[in-house]
Amino acid sequence: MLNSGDTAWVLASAALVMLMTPGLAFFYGGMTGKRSTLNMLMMNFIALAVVGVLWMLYGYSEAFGSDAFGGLVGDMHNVLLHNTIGMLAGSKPDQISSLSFVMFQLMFAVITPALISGAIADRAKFWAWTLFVAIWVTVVYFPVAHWVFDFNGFTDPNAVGGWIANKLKAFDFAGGTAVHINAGAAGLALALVLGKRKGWPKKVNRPHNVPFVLLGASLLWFGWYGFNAGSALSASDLAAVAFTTTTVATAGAVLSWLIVEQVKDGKPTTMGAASGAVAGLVAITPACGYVDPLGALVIGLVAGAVCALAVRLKYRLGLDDSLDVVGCHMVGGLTGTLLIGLFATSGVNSLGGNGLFYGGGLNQLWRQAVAAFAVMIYSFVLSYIIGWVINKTIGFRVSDEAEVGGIDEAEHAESAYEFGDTIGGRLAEPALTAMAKEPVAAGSATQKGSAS
Amino acid sequence: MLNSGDTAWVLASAALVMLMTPGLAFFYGGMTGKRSTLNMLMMNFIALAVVGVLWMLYGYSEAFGSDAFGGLVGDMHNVLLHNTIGMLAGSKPDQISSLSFVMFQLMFAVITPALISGAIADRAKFWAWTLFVAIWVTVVYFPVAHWVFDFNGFTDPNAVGGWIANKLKAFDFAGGTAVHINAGAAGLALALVLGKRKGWPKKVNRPHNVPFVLLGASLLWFGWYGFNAGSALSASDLAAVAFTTTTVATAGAVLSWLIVEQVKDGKPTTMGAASGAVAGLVAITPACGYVDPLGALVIGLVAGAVCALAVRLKYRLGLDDSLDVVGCHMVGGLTGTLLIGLFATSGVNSLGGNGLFYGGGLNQLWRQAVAAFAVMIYSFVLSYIIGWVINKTIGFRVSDEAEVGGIDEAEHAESAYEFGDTIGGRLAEPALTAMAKEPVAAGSATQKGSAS
Amino acid sequence: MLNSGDTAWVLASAALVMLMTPGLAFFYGGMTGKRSTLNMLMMNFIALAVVGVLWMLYGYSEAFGSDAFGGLVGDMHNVLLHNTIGMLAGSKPDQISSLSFVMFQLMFAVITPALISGAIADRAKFWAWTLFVAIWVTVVYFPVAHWVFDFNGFTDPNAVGGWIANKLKAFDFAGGTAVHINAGAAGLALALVLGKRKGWPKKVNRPHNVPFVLLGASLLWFGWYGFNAGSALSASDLAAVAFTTTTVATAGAVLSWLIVEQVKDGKPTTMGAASGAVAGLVAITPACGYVDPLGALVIGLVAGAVCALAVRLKYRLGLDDSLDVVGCHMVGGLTGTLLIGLFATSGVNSLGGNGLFYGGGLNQLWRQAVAAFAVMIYSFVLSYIIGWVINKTIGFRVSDEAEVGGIDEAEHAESAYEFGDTIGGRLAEPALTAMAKEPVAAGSATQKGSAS
Amino acid sequence: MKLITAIVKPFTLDDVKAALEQLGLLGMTVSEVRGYGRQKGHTEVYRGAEYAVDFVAKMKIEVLVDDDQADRAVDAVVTAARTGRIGDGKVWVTPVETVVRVRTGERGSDAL
Amino acid sequence: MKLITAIVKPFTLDDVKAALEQLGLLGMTVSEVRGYGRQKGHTEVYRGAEYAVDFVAKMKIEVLVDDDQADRAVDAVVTAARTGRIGDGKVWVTPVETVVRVRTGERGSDAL
Amino acid sequence: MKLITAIVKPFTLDDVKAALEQLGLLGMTVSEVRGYGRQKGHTEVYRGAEYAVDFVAKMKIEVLVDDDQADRAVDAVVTAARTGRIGDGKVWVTPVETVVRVRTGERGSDAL
Ligand SMILES: Nc1ncnc2c1ncn2[C@@H]1O[C@H](COP(=O)(O)OP(=O)(O)O)[C@@H](O)[C@H]1O
Ligand SMILES: Nc1ncnc2c1ncn2[C@@H]1O[C@H](COP(=O)(O)OP(=O)(O)O)[C@@H](O)[C@H]1O
Ligand SMILES: Nc1ncnc2c1ncn2[C@@H]1O[C@H](COP(=O)(O)OP(=O)(O)O)[C@@H](O)[C@H]1O
Repeated sequence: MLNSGDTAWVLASAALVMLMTPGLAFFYGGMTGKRSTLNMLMMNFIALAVVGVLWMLYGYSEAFGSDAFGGLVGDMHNVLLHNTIGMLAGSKPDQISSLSFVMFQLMFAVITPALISGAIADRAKFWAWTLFVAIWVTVVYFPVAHWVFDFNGFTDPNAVGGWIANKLKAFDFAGGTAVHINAGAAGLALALVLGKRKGWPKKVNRPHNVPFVLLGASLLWFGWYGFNAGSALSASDLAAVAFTTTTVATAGAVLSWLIVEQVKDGKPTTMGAASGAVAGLVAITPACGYVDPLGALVIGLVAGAVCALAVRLKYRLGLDDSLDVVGCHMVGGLTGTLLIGLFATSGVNSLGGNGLFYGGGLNQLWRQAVAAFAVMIYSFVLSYIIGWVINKTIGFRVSDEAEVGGIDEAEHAESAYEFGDTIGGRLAEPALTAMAKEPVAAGSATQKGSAS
Repeated sequence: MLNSGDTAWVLASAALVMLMTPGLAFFYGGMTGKRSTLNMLMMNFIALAVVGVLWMLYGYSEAFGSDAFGGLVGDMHNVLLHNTIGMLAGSKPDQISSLSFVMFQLMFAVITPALISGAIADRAKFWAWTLFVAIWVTVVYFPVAHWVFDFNGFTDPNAVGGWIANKLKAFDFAGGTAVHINAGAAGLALALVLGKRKGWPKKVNRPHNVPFVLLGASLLWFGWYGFNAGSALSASDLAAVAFTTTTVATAGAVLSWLIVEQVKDGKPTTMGAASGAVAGLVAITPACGYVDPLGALVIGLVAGAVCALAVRLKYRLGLDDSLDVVGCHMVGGLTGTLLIGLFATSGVNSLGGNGLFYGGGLNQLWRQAVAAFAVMIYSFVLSYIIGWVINKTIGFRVSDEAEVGGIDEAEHAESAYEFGDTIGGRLAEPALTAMAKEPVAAGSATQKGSAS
Repeated sequence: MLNSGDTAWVLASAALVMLMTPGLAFFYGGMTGKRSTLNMLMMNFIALAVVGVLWMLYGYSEAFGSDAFGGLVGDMHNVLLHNTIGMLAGSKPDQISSLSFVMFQLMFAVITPALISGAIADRAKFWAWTLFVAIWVTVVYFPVAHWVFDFNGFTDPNAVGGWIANKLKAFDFAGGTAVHINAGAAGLALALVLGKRKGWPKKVNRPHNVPFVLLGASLLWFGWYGFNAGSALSASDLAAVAFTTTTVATAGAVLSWLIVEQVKDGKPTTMGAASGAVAGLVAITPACGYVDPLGALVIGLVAGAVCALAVRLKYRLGLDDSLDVVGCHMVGGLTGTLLIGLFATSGVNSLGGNGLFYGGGLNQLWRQAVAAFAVMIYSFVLSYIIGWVINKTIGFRVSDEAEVGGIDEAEHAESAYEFGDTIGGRLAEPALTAMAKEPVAAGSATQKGSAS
Repeated sequence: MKLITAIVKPFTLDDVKAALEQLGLLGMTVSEVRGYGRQKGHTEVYRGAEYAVDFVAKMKIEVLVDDDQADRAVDAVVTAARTGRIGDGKVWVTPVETVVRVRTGERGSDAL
Repeated sequence: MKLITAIVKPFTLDDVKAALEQLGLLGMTVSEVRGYGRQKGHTEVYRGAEYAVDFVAKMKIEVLVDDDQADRAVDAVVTAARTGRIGDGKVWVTPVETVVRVRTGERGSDAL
Repeated sequence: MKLITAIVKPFTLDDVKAALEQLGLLGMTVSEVRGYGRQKGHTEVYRGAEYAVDFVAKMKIEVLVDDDQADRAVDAVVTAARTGRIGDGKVWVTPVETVVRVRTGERGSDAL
C-alpha cells in the first residue's frame, strides 16, 4: 500500500535534489571570472533540460529496468515511463509511488553530469558540452546507476538489479560511486581532453563572486538532505540516521578544511568553508546510512583535510581541473566509499554490515574498493573517448579569442552583470526598424506620463 | 481522518509556493537596470504582505466560501478564517488539515498579482502599486480562484464551488487560467495604462544581473513542485504524476526556447534558458495532473518555442510589457490550457478526461477555451479599469525625473549596490546631532580596541 | 509507532531550519560593506560546523537529557547521541524518529549563536568568534534550550524536562525566549564588549547589496515555516495553525514597518520590508501555536512598528549593535513572548491557555514575563563574561588596520567580488615554481587548443 | 594635439558620441566618475539612518584631437551634453605633446 | 587655469573635500583607481593558491582651479590627504587651456 | 615632468608594468575605462532583442616620469602593449608643472 508519509518525503526529497543543480551552478559560477559565469551556470542548467527529457524517453528504463545485456543496463520495460504510472515501488507493506522514485532518481542523473562541468570552466563550446551530457548519461551514468542503485525487486517484484548493489554488495547509500567518483573521473578525463586554459596557471581569474560560492554550497547542503536522507526512500529512522550523519560529517569537514588552511596558508577562507562542506557532503554520501554519528564525524574530518590537500596538487600535476572536480568529488567520493569499509556498523541499519573497526574484518573494505575502482575506470575511459571524439569532430573548445574576450559573450551573447552606468549600449537597429514600420499600440499613446 | 502524510506534503508545498514569490522577485529583479531593481523586488515582496493579511481577513472566504452573489464569489462563512481551525478538508477517509489548504491557496493568491509587476517595471509608484494589488486580488483574483479552484464539497461537505471547476468542468490542475492567464491579461492592461518607459525601446537597460535571473528561475522551478504536485493535495500517485509532467515539460521548454534562439539569433542564452523554464512551468501548470509524460513533453516543447517567439512581438506592437508577462504567462498559460484539450488522458487521473488525441474528441477543448477566454477577458477589463482609476486619481506613474534618475532612489531612498569605495557617503547630520546630545552608553568607552 | 507523515514533516522542517542559517548569513552579509561581507558570511556559516559537531558530542544530551545539576542542564544519557538511534520520541500512538527530533533541534542550536554575529559586524577576529560560539552554546544555549524546549517525557517516557516548560509553564512554541531574546541579549553584551567600529556612526558603510538582504530575509521566511510549524513536531492541525499565524504576523509586520518608515522618513524601503518580515517572524515565534489568526495579525503589526522604532535608538544610546540584533531579535522576541499573555487562546491548541483578552486574566502574562527576563538576564550576564574573557585573553577585536583595510582581507585573505577587469592579480610565485619543476601531465600537451 | 576632457551627465553620452562623429572624430575613451559641485547629491535611508550621498554619477569623456579641430569639438560636446539644468558638467582642453598609436607606432595626427 | 590631479587614499576623500571647500573650491570630480608604487599590495588565497594583488585601491580627485589658487589648493590637498604612511599618493598640476561650463557655455574662471 | 597616459588592452597590463619596471619606473596609476574607435564593439541578445555594445573594455595607465625618461617610457609602453591588432590603443604625453608626494611634501623628481 502507498504510505503517504514515505511518498511525501520522497517527493520533497526529489524537489530538494532538483535544487542542488542550480546550487551547484552558483557554487561553480561564483568561482569563475565575471566573463564566464553565465557559461558555467548554463553548463549546469542545461543538464536539467537534457537529462530531464532523456530520462523520460529511455534513461529511467536503462537504469532501472531489469538486467539486460549481461547486466550492463536495464531493459526497455519502462521506456516513456511505461509501467510506472499508478504503480508502487519498494517492499510491502509500506510502498511509495513509483513515479516519485522515478523523479527522485532523475535528479541524481541530472546533477552527476553537471558536476563534471567544473573541470572545464571557461573554455567549452556550449552545444558540444550539451551533446557530451546527452551521450555521457546514456553511455556512462545510466549503466552505472543501474549497477549501483537498482536493487533486486525494488521497482518491480521480478526485476533483477545491478551487480554492484546485488552481487558485489558494496555499500553506496546515496551515490559515492555512481555520482561522485563517476563525475570526478569524467572531469579528469575532460580536463585532459580539453587541456589547460590560456595562461593557466599564471593568469587565472580569482573567483568573481565568493558570496555566490557560499550560496551555492548552502543550497547544495540543504538539497543534500534530500539526496542522502531521501535515499532511505521512506520517512523512517534510517532517513533520520542519514540526515544526522550527513550533518555531522559536513560540519566536521568544514572544520578540518579550515584548519588545514590555517596551518598551511595562515588564514581560514570562505572558499575553504564552502569547499569543506562539499567535501564532507561528498564523502558521507555513500556512508550516510551505514555509519553511526561518531563514524560520520571521522569521515567528515578526514575528507575535509584530504580534499583540502588534494586540490593543491593540480598545480604540481599541471592539470587544469579548473574548479577541482577531481580534488573534491573523486577524492571525496573515494574517501567516503573506502572508509565505509572501516566504519560501517549494522547498528544503524539492519541491511548494512560491519566494517573493520566494528568487527567486520576486511570483508566490506575490498567490496568497496572494487566498486570504487570499477566505476572510476569505466567512467574515465568512456568519458575520455566521448570527449575525444567530440573534440575531433565538432570541436569541444572555443577559440582563443573567445577565451580571452570572454566565453559568455562568445557563446551566449550576454554579459552577466551591468553594474555601471550603461556605456553606449542601445537596442540595435533591426528591432527598431521593425517597430518604426508598425503602428503604435492603441492604448499607449493616450496614457498619462508616457513619453516616447 | 487527518492523513499526516498528505498534510505534511501540503504544508511543505505551501512553503515551496511561498518561496516562489521571492524567486519571482529575483527573476524579474535581475532583468531590470541596477537603479530599479529594488523597486522590482519590492513590488513582488509587498504582495506577500498585502495578500497575506487580506486572505486572512476575507480573501479565503471570498474564494472558498460556498457560492454567493450568483456564483461570482464565495460567501462570508470563513471570514477571519472562522470554521477552518481544527477542521478537515477533502474527501474521506484521507483528509488534510483545512488550514494547510488555506495556506497553500494563499500562496497562489500572493504570486498571481506579483506576476503582473513585470509588465510595468521601472515606472510605477510603489504605494499605487500596493493599492492596486489590494483591489485587484479582491475584485479579480479571489473571484476567479473561486470559479476555478473551489470544488464542490472540498472545503466543507455542503459547500458549493465555482462554475469553471464544477459546471463548465474545464481542467486547470494548478492555475493556468486562474494564475497565469489572469496575471498575463492584467499585465497587458497595466502596460497599456502606464504606457511606455521613457526612451523605450531605443534606450533600454540590459538585464543588470543575469545570475539573479537564473537564481530566480531556479527557485521558481523548485517552488513550482509545491505549486503543481502540491495541487494534488495529497502525497499520492497523482502528486507524483504532476511532479513528473512538470519536470518533463520544463526540460522540453528550455530546449525548445534555446533552439529558437540558436536559429533566430545564432546563440543560446542564459536569459533564454531561464525564460524557457518559466514558459514550460507555466504551460504545464493547468495540465500537470491530466496528461502523461509524453504529452507533457509536447506541451513543454510547444510552449518554449511559442513563448520564445511571442516575446519578440512587443517591439512590433509598441507594447512595453517590460519583462514579458504577456509573452510568458498569458501566452504560456493559453498554450497549456488549450493543449489539455488535445493531450488530456484519464490514464493518469481518474477524475480527468480524454483530449482529442486520446479519443476524447473536441469535448474538452471547447471547455478549456471557454475557461481561458472567460478569465482573460474578465481580468483584462477589470484590471484596466482598476489601473485607469488609480492612475487618474492618485497617479500610477512616477515622474520623468524619478524614472531617469532611478526609481529605487526616488521611491525607496536606497541603492541596490555599493560595490565601489563609498564615495562621499556619510551619516547625515540629524542622527549625529541626536547622538551628540546623549551620553555614550556605559560599556563602550571602556572597551579595548574601541575607537571613536 | 513511528508516524511516517509526522516524521517526514519533522525531517523536512529540520532541513528548512538548516537553510535559515545561510539565509541569515545573506540577510546580514548584504548589510555590511563589501570589504567585510565574507567575514559576516563566515561568522554564520561556522556556527553550522561548530555546533553541528558539539551537538553530537554532548550538546543534545546537555539540552535534552533528563534534569541534572538541579535542573540547569540535561544529564549525559545521550552523549554521542547514544539512546537515540532506532528510538521514538513523542507521545503514543503517533511518534517520530528520535533522531529526526535531534536534528530538528540542532538547527535551532545553530542559528541562535549565528544571530548574535550581527551585533559585532566588521570587527571580530574569526577564531575568537568561533571559540565564543563553542563556549556560548555550551554555557548558555544548551542550558536555556533545556529549560524551554525539553518537555517532561517527550524524548523518553521517564525524562524530566526543563523548568520553564514544565514548572513555570510559560509558553514558547518555537523559541522566542530560547532563541531570540537569548541571542538578542548576547548581542547586546558583545556589542558592549567589542565597542564601536572606528568612525561609527559618522562613517558607516551603507549596505553593499540590498538584494542579498532580501534574499536572506526570503530564505529566512521560507525556513521559518520549518522553525514554527515544524515545532508542532507533527503534520497536524497545530502545525497548520502555526504556519498560518506565522504568515499572517509576518505580513502584518512588513506593512507596519513600512508605514512607520513612510511616516518618519517619507519612503518605504527594501531594508524595511526585509527587516519587518524578520521582526514579524521573531515575534510570532513563541506565539505561533497559541494564538489565533487575528491575534497573530495584531502581534505582527505591533512587532513591526515597535522594532522599526527600536532600531533607531542605537544612535541615541551610542551602541554599535551593527545590524540590529537587539532592535530586531531582543525587542521582537520580548514583544511576542509578552503578547502571548494577552492573546493566547486555548481555541487553537488544547495544550495552550487563555491570555488576558481571551478571559485568562494575568495568569499567563506573568509567566511569560518571568521566562523572558530570566533568559534575558542569564544570557546577557554569561555572554558578557565569556566575551570579556576572550577579549582579555586572546583578543576579540581585529586591529585598526584590519578594520580600515577590510576584515575580509585581514581575516580570510579573500575579496568578496571581482567585478572589474582583474588589475594586476596573478598566481604568486611558489605555486608556479612548484609547477615548473614538475613534468606536465601527459594528456594536456597533445590537446587541440591548449595553450600554455 | 589637444586632449578634450568632458564631464557630462551619463545619459548624454550617446548624443555626445553622435556629435563627435559628425565632425569625423571617431575615437574616444570614457569612464564613470562622480562629481561634486552646484548640483546636489541625494539622501538615502537605511533603517531610519539618513545617509547623505554627496556625489553624483557623471561620465568622463576624453578625446584626442588635432589642434585645429579642438574648438569645434569642444562646441560639439557642449551642445550635445547640454540639458540646461544644473550639473551638466565641464569641458576642458589640455595640450598634448605626443600621441602614439600602439598598434603601428604612428605618431601625431596619424595616430588618431 | 590649472587642473590639479590627486591620487590619495580613499578614506581621506572627505577630508580633502572639506579642505578644498575651506578655500572656496566647491567643485571636483573623483573616480576609483588603483595604484602601484612603494606601498605593497596584498596576497589572497583561494583553495591554497596564492594570488598576488599588486595594486592598491586609491581615489583620484580632479579639481580645476584658477592659476592663482593652484598652489594653495595643492597644499590643502596634500595636508588633508597626509597620513604619513607609505602610499599616501601624489598630487600634480597640469596646464589647462580652456574650461567651459556645459550648461551655460561660460568659459574660463566663470565656468568654475 | 611629464604624464604619460596609455589606453591599452586590459590583459597587457602585466607586460606594460614589467616593461616600465625595467626602466626603473616603479609607480603608476591605473583605471578601467571603455574605448571607442576603429575596433568594433559587440552585440548581445536578450530575449531576442539585439543590444549593441559599442564600447570596448580598456585599461588606462598613468605614469609620471622625468622629462628625460619620457621617450623611453613611451617606447616601452608601446612595445609592451602591442598585439598588432586593431584596438591596441593610444599613448600620449602631457606636460606636468608640479608633482608632490603627499606623504613627505617632496616635489619634482624626488616625489616619484
Ligand atoms: N572645479 C571643478 N573641477 C573639476 N570638476 C568639476 C569642478 N566643478 C564641477 N566639476 C564637475 O562638473 C560637474 C557639474 O558641476 P556643477 O557645479 O554641479 O554644475 P554646473 O557645471 O552645471 O554648474 C560636477 O559634478 C563635477 O563632476
Ligand atoms: N610615477 C607614478 N605615476 C603615476 N602615479 C604614481 C606614480 N608613483 C606613484 N603613483 C601613485 O601614487 C600612489 C602612492 O605611491 P607610493 O609609491 O605607493 O607611495 P608614496 O607616494 O607614499 O611614496 C600609488 O599607489 C600610485 O597610485
Ligand atoms: N581620438 C581618441 N581620443 C581618445 N581616445 C581614443 C581616441 N581614438 C581611440 N582612442 C582610444 O584608443 C582605443 C583604441 O583605438 P582604435 O581606434 O579602436 O584602435 P587602434 O588604436 O588600434 O587604431 C579606443 O578604444 C579608445 O579607448
